[in-house]
Amino acid sequence: MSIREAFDAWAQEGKDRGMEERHWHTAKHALARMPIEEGDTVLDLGTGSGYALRALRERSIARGYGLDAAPEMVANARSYTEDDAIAFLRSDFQALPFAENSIDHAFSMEAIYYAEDPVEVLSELRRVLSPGGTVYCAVDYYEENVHSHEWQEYIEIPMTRWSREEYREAFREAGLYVAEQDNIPDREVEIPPADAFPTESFETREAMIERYHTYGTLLTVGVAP
Amino acid sequence: MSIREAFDAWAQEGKDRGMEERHWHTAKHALARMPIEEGDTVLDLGTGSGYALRALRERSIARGYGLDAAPEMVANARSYTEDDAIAFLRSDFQALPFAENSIDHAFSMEAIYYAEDPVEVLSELRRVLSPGGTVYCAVDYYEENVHSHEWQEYIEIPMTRWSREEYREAFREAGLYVAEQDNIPDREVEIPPADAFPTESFETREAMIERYHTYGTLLTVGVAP
Amino acid sequence: MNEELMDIVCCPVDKAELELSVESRDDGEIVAGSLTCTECGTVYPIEDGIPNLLPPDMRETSA
Amino acid sequence: MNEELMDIVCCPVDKAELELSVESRDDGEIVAGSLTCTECGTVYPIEDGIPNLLPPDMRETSA
Ligand SMILES: Nc1ncnc2c1ncn2[C@@H]1O[C@H](CSCC[C@H](N)C(=O)O)[C@@H](O)[C@H]1O
Ligand SMILES: Nc1ncnc2c1ncn2[C@@H]1O[C@H](CSCC[C@H](N)C(=O)O)[C@@H](O)[C@H]1O
Repeated sequence: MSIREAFDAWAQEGKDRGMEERHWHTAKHALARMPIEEGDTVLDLGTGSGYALRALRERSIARGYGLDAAPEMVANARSYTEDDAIAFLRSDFQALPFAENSIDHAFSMEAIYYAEDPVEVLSELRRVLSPGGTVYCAVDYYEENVHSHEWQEYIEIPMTRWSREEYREAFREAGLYVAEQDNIPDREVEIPPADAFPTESFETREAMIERYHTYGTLLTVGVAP
Repeated sequence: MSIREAFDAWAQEGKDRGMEERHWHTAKHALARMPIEEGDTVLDLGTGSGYALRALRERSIARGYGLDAAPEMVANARSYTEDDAIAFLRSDFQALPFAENSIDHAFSMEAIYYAEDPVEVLSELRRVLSPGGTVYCAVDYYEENVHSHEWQEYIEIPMTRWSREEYREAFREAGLYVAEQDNIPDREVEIPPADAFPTESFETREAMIERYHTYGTLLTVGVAP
Repeated sequence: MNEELMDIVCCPVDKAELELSVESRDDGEIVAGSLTCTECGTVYPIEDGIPNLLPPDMRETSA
Repeated sequence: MNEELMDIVCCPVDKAELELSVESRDDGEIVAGSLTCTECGTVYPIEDGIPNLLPPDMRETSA
């Protein structure tokens, strides 16, 4: 199955907005940490509904580019904003259509692991970032988060499941410095009382708490030399 | 008053341990984010009781150096650990006794603003760090945290009160990339019920919540090119 | 698509400059047109205001 | 002070190498001695296992 087939269906079912709502719980904390200055140009890799760029525009970035391979995703993202400073384009993570040193900072939430070769994506980011530019790479799907492992069953795109350490290694392999790694807890998801378990997704309340409060979202921050 | 006079008195009164306990609430989160690898050499600037290095040793750093100008501080810090891989030295922030590229990462909590010229401290850090090495600089005393402004009244050392933006500018002036800036909330300090206010330190409960939950500790992360 | 994108956009394959050809505009925005690589000649379409900069081989498999 | 510090320590003033002279050890650790700058000749004391690497001018004002 192609990225397009998989994610166009999601966009049509409104899953883009659903992801926005759920991912926002932790994505907003990652975005808040970015060392954005007025006038910066920011890239959002696998932009989905484009919420990250809409949020960063409130911090006066000059331009936000949202990149996504799925046409229905970018079409939806485009329809959610009237802001001329935000533009969307269809493109693949591994072949970025940007010149060297053209981007100040890059953000990516729950997207990089869908790439065929995520190290190549990081290398491409390094190429397009200005020296000192950051990559804010956030994922809920990773090795330590055992609760995410089954996600692969629900999508036909092969997903890369790295550990925290493998993320650091991959960043370094792509020539990025690793500045930070952190688990951002999701404290907004509602966790039902113990007697509601087992639920469809969790055997026990403890498991659900571990999923959202302990593992949350893994953020790895890289810096281009 | 000299650094030695001011902080030796604190060390003698046991304030080093008091600071450790209070600062740990947020310092542990900053430390957890550091991209430490086994075998790294880490510098703690203004080490106080030396707690940061004791904590990082649990992540298998090869060596931790705690630097402090106050002899009673380093004497205490030394007495709190038997670990041969942790060493303390008396030295000044602005004249670091380390060779170029000799340190992998640096941490500093509630200390840099006591330096006469904090930009010079950052330049010195840049000099001693290896390319890609990080500076984790945490402060509770800064412009936006209005509740900290009065601290200057209690100490005769002149303190530098930068804003978030001035921290970023200073890092860049010193030749460091800025990778992250964040307010780490202190959620462990006990906040009494509303009818306990005014207290000695806060007029209202809201003010105390703002101090600890909103402003907390300002973390700025720099990366050496 | 906003014309400012031209400042930083390039061919996803060989990273060479692109040449813009506009078919229609709406309020300044380019709604339809194309971007042609000055090096390899690949033509990247702009449709409904969105440039499709997928490399040609991915365009096929995902079309 | 642990001898491994010698790998990375330098004179705080001119950043030149230091020469170690040991007066007493305890279980391998250097308890007393000094570090002398091979460039400017400044002597930095080691007391109670802790080297004092404050620049000479700060040593005065803070002593
Ligand atoms: N190789 C690739 N190139 C470009 N986009 C890709 C891609 N693989 C996946 N995507 C896109 O990445 C997105 C992942 S879903 C996450 C969307 C958004 N960042 C959010 O947080 O909600 C999808 O929109 C999908 O179309
Ligand atoms: N210019 C300078 N050079 C070296 N140490 C300094 C200094 N100015 C202040 N200090 C030291 O910095 C420390 C600040 S108090 C903070 C201590 C510790 N980091 C903690 O979080 O608890 C004191 O121990 C003081 O002696």
